[in-house]
Amino acid sequence: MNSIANSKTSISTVSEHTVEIITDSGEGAQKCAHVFGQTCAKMGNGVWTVEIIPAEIEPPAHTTTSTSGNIVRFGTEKITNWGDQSKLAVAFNDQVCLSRHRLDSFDDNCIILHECSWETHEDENVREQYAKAMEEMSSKNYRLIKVPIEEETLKVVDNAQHGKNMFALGLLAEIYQRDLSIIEKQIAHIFRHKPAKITEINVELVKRGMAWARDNLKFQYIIESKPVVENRVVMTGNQAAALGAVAAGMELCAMYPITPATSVSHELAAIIENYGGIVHQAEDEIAAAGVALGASYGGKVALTVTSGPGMALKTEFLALAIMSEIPLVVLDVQRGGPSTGLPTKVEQSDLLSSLYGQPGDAPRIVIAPRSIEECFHSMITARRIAETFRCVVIVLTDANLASGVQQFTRPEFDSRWQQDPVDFSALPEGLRPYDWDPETGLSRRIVPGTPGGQHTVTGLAHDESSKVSYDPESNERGCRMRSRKLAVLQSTLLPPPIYGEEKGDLLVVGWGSTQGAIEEAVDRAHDAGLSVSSCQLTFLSPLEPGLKEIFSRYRKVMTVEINYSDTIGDPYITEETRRYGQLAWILRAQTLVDIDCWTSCPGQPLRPNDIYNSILEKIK
Amino acid sequence: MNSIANSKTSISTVSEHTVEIITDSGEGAQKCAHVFGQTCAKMGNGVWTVEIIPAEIEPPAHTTTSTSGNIVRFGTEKITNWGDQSKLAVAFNDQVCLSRHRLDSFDDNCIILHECSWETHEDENVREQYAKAMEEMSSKNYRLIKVPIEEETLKVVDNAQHGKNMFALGLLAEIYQRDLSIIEKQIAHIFRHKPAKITEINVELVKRGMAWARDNLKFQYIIESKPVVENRVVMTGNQAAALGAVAAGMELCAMYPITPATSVSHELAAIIENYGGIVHQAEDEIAAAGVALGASYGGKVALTVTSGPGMALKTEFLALAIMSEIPLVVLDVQRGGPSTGLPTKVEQSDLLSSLYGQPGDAPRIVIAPRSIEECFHSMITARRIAETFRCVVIVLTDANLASGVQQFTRPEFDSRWQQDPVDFSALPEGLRPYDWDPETGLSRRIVPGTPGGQHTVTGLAHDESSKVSYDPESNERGCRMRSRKLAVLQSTLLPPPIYGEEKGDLLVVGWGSTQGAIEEAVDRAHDAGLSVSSCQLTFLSPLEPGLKEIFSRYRKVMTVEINYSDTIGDPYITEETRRYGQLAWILRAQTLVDIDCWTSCPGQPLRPNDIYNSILEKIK
Amino acid sequence: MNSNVISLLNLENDNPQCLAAEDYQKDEGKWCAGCGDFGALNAVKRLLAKEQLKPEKMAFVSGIGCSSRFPHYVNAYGFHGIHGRALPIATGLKLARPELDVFVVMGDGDCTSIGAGHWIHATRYNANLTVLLLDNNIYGLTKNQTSPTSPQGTISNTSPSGSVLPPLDPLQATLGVSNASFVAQTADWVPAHLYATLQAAYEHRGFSFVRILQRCPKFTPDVFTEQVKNPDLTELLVHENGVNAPGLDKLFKASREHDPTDIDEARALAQRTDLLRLGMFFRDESFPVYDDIRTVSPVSAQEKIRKLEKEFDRYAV
Amino acid sequence: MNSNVISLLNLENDNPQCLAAEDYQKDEGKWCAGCGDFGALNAVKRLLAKEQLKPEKMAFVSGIGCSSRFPHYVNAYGFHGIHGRALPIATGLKLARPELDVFVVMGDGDCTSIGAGHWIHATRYNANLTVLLLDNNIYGLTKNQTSPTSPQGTISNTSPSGSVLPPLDPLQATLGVSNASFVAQTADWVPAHLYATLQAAYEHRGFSFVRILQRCPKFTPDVFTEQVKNPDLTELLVHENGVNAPGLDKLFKASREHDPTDIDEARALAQRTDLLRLGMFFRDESFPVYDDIRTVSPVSAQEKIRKLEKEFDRYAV
Ligand SMILES: Cc1ncc(C[n+]2csc(CCOP(=O)(O)OP(=O)(O)O)c2C)c(N)n1
Ligand SMILES: Cc1ncc(C[n+]2csc(CCOP(=O)(O)OP(=O)(O)O)c2C)c(N)n1
Ligand code: SF4
Ligand code: SF4
Ligand SMILES: [Mg+2]
Ligand SMILES: [Mg+2]
Repeated sequence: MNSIANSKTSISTVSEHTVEIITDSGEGAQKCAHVFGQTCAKMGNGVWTVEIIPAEIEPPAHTTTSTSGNIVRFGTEKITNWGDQSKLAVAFNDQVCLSRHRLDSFDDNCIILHECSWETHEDENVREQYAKAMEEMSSKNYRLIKVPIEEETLKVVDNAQHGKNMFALGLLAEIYQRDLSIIEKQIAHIFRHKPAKITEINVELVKRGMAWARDNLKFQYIIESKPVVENRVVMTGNQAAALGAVAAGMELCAMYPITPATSVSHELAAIIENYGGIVHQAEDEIAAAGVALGASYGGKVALTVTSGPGMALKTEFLALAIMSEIPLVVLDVQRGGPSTGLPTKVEQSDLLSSLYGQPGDAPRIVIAPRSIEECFHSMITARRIAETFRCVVIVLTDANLASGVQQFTRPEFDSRWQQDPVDFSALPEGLRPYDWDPETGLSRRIVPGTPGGQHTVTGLAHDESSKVSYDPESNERGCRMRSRKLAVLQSTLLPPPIYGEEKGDLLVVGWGSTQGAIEEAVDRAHDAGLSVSSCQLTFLSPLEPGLKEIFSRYRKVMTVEINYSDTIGDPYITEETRRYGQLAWILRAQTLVDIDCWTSCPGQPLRPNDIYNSILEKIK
Repeated sequence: MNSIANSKTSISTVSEHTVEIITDSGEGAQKCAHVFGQTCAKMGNGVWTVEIIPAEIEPPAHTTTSTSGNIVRFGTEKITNWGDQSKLAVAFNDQVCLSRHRLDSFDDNCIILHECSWETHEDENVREQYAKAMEEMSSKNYRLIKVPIEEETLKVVDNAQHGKNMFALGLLAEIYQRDLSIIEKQIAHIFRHKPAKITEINVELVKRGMAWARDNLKFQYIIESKPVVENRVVMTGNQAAALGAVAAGMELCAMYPITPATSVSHELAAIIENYGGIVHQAEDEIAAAGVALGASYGGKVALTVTSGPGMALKTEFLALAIMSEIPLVVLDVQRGGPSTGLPTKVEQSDLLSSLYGQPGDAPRIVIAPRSIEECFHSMITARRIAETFRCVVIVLTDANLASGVQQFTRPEFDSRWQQDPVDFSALPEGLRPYDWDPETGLSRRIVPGTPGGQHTVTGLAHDESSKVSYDPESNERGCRMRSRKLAVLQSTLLPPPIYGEEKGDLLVVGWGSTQGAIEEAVDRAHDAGLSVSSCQLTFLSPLEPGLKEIFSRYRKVMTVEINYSDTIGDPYITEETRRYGQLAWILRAQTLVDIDCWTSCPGQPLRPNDIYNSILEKIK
Repeated sequence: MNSNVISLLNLENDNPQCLAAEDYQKDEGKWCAGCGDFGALNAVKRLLAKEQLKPEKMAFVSGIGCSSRFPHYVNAYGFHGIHGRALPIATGLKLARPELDVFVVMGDGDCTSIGAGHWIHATRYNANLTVLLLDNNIYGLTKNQTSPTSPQGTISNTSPSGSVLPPLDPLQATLGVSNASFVAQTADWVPAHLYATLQAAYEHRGFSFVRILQRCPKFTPDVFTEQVKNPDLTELLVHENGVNAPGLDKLFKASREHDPTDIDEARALAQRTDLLRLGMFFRDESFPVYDDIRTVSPVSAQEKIRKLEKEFDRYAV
Repeated sequence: MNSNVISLLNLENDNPQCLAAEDYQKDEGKWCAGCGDFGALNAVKRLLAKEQLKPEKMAFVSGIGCSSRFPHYVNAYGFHGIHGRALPIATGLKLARPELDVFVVMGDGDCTSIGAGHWIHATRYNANLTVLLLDNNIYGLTKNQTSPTSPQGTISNTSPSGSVLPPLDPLQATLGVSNASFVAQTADWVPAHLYATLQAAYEHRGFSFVRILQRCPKFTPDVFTEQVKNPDLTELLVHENGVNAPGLDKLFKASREHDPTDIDEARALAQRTDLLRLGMFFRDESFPVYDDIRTVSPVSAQEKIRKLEKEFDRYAV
């Protein structure tokens, strides 16, 4: 690290920091944060980036609803979640700043670099609004530093709107001593399709930001980085899932646009044709499921990608896939519900519907990647399970993983990840389309094109030959065989690993994207001398084995989930009437252990500190 | 009772009998059974009738797939289910008879009156088929009696196809000494729109059947009846539900045809316009839900009626109703699943999807009538709850209740059952569309037309004013208030009544339509000296209170359900991997009691005897 | 509601008891600057003021999309529904409350893609609804995906190398449905025509389907630029029973007499792509209106019970 | 499969290696006696024999309904899907396996009611599918409910006092969709025409939509009786590029030259209700075929990995 701070500057070494860039929608915060995050990553820091997205396409500017931006958390070690409050913020106006303040996003001692021109704006209302915001924020110890962002930017460009973000980047680069050559490369890459001049101007702005900070700010932070020993990549969970689908050999993704899942298909649309595949944008989510199912029936294990309301629409088709035992992979990028709910925000409340959404008994596999890296690998696992077990595999990610950015070990590709070519060789004498192995329920799939294999698949109750049959024995056999596959899959799984001690006072159980935050909270509890461990589930249906035995080793067990549960002590809420977190409810049924839960559905990822506090509360 | 049996006839008095009329599809078994059942009911017997429906519209005649018919169980006391095997059958050919034999439908000593002409049919294949059927059935002690049904019928009409059923009715009338004058009235009623001649011919055929039986059969059964002290009606569950909807003041039923729910709307279509209402046949189940929701939003609590695959399609709209707190009543007449499954057959496997089908946290009310009588009353309850709690109420009946026929006490209508007229009076100052009472989550519904109440309902997260709001506090408040309503409703419920002793060795827990069969099995167990009780749940969400305490009074608890569960001891199935019956699963999560289950999904109602055997097994 | 403020611009209202166009505004429209949805909102508010509709006697029903935010911005009852399903909701509402004026606002994805089945059937039911299709040829809210009405070759996030299908024509598709009783096309950039078309739609008894060509500067800035710039690319359909807005003949040189009862010609005109055609393609007031034919007289609770008793007699044992 | 038995009636096959129409029968059709679905099945079997299609190289996809039982009765791969959703399944299958011949069989409820959205869009995609709409103007399988194509006044279980809407015309609706490339009508009671129409549909590259008027003696015994009895009520559309079946000119007096490339006339003819019209209403072979334009060359696993490595370089830290 090459420190260029001048002598009067106070330099603190910290293990990590969380930074926010907050602007009106359309002011380029994303780009600034993207380059900053990439630069941190390339310098060997752990990084996690989260988007702040406004509710409207183009909300009125300079209001508390217009906030758009990014949070970048970076540190010496691996960073697995967005952390707690921000330590430093760059805000382009008082109102976006205020909105974040109201959401309690800033640390009590947060340094807030904010545009100073509003204070002296010609419009009295604007000045007043500014003054009020400052007053409201004075309840905290924020260190509010005025920066002439616009003024400085205008020295380089005519329209500050398209430049302030790079000036801001310069401020950050100086404060955290980022490597300018890396920044330059990133900027050049972003504008590679534009005239070289654009890159130059942007770099110039960065440098101006750095200069201003050097001249005016009397602090810097050092966040050391570790030597990078392995090849790493950095991307969002949706990018990882899209690349995972390609790596898994999926050659058809049928989808209908829906936030926050759509970008998976954007990524795929951009590249899949190079891999012999296509993205089919269907007329609705029902058709998307149908097209994927038809393609899978034709021998390609296809993917459909959606979020809550789209999952609701696919309900009927999933049952058909399960009944006819046609492999299908469904990626549900969870958002806040119910109904249209919180379209851009994170929640983990599609678990129960993923497990039980279909009328009738419809066993299916549900897995939840726990990190952006697992978003990639889970697509490969999902495709393989779907094909081996002739079943539906639902992959549950969420808006947090979807748009979060993190590094992970670059995968070493394996050609076995790809789907095997369809076997069209003549069938063994007498082989039937559902020749279930009576032990395992498994059977060989017969794909159209196979000579002598003609049969008609149906969603009606059927026998081994796929003939419609309504007799009790056939129906019960079919149910049994479809159910058996789950038990067989479960027998191949290992008990989930425990993070922390193998026994103790409290076990925190999570699933999916909350792993990083939970483990960080557990670390904190451990440091505080508490006997707390955690365990993050990936398989939700079937559940990983050994849970009851694991739970028995702890005095208390609770789940932590981003969904709704009643609070005992609230009016009318008793042990008996309480509605639990979704995983807690399943685990109670499964293990009969009195599993408690701490859940919350703020439309944001959970913060380690909130989890830590819930631990303190429950361990009492 | 006026016995007209001649001297040589053996007359046995029995407390009940189960009779089957089985024919090719289209031979009029339904009419025969209908008149017979009605006559029994009018004579004061308890009656339960079940249809036997072939899988195809018009299956090939004289095969084992063509069986169409009815089972009539009747007795001295109230009859609550279809019972065990049949004691007597009238079969129009050997193949339909064989199909029932293969389904184990006949008692070992069943008397089978069957058409004799097939034995000597001119076609050798027919004779051979007949001989084979007789041989296969000889494994049982059936008393097979040949009857020249066709020959006798042809003495009255030219086309035996339209007459054999009445001759068969005559046979039964004689054997069970039914009151001919009642039969005559019933026949006259059926053919009231036809020329009087038709009634005459049919009565003539009945008389001929009676005469033949008198002359040729040497047995009669006496089934005493109790004096009828109350007004009673007799109908199917779907008729009861349709009338219940009218009695509840529902003025719009939006539906899309689907077996076995459609006949509810047929009943409604025939009468509802006389009650100021309409049936709207929508283009699909999604639109049906939408139209019902739109009408409810407009101030009429509307109904939508469907079955499994239709429920799947309504998934998204139900979430919108829950989120926007627009009352809606959904009747799901359950059939076998998953997917198209067993369209005409009973199953109880939509419980989990009814409870958890929606992505996101979407609390709703689920109730399951336990008898045909309750099919009527549950519609009134459902409408009232939906309106009071501004919520979705799902009523779960099934194919067993739908087409079963039973008497029940004629309801005394109460004008308070009807929906109150919409209150369009000006709103209290400042009243907001979701002015949730923070204790109960209840709020006053503002219906379009109310001056000053203009607001926009939305499926997005919203605040009390129905404004879209994505802040954590609003989202969590909304979730809390919608959830709270369930706890409040639960606080108004009583613990479910126990059938039998208040404590003991085994408690059998059922839900919905299985009540009759379960209680009959419990009676049998009680008679055999076993300490078994049962408890039939109506409220599934929220569950009735006190369950854990109730369960604690029994050594073992098990559910009995018509759905799928794994059997411990089957390959790969352990305590840990077992998938439970749907109610059992919920109760385990709710009470943490180790609840066992005995379930089966044969596409038929459960038989008391099978339940009894499961009791013997579990009580060990 | 500030019913005392009368806009000077609103020529229809010079009576202080009247509601002005602004009085029909609820929240401020939150669309991008230059979004054609603003034009539609303004025309609607003018219409409401012209007709002096009581805010509580109207409902605006929509699906999901930028355009479907519409109900939030109108001082009326509103139902911001789910994607593609505005029409069933509106149909149900109209059946329950035929006395309300019910407007439906949909986007092109909302109506012609996920909502296509409902669109066909709602057209067929011909309930008395005023239906606005805000067609920007793109998915706006979800940020730039191809829609069924996107021109072939559209570069979007889901068709990065250009969309492959010719666009669906919502007019032709609606005209293909038996019972279609009112089909018109207008554009957000011709406010007078837009207003006149909405007026005609509102007056029509039945399902009045208005396709509004709507500019989306954010994602499809180019689709209508030619037509906006050059009025000669547009032909007005005129007829004494059609859409008639004063002054348009000055703006548009091309106009064509088209009798809106001529369904064959309506289809033939919709088929032609030489010019953009604005106006009333088809209207037939003789078709049965669903809420009319399904309206049954109300029955009192007492009367219902009396009838139920008789009904139960049929089932008496 | 009894490929050695050659039906004497099957004139196309006199080569003992060939498959006869009977060889394409799987289970025996289980429809009511006199059901028009038998006629469609027979015509299809004849076509398959004529074309000598390999049973394993074909798939029949259907929804739910009496008509949708079809795949069970054909010696081919079959997919008896869910109600209304045959077209998405077939589209997916065709995308995955363009080399297969894919036939789609739907009922009128299946296609035009619950499946309406898919129908519109599948028409638009124009995948190379041969599509049979078995239109008996009623819901058969669920036992007598009104369908969108039921004539106004139909007495059914859901419209006991007569249905209130004029029927939807599947031809006109399909013709309303841009990209519709083949639209024809035939009837189960004119086997020669039915066969010739299916032949033309099969030969057409693209989405060939054939509406087959289908008798349902069980629930709509009367809807086509007039036309069945009196051939003068039918007009054949003839053209050298249309459907041409030998001998029909003797049966039907009325015939009309109609050029199937003339879309305006096609619509105008579909609009007229004076006579029943059988024949090809429209065909255009020039429209892009979805499975053609979406076909991409296969890439080997090794090659994919090579490309993935490059892809990942973009994300490398
Ligand atoms: C069931 C469902 N699927 C998808 C979405 C996501 N979605 C919201 S709006 C929209 C399309 C918007 O396009 P359009 O209807 O043309 O309206 P515009 O935004 O252009 O006005 C989509 C796909 C959703 N909310 N619900
Ligand atoms: C989602 C769903 N809704 C409803 C049904 C019930 N259903 C089965 S077939 C059918 C309609 C049959 O009519 P049609 O499509 O015209 O075919 P037909 O039987 O007349 O050949 C219906 C409503 C179903 N199986 N699935
Ligand atoms: S994205 Fe397009 S349609 Fe949406 S508000 Fe912006 S300009 Fe309007
Ligand atoms: S009900 Fe009608 S359509 Fe169905 S099989 Fe019978 S005749 Fe054919
Ligand atoms: Mg749009
Ligand atoms: Mg039909």
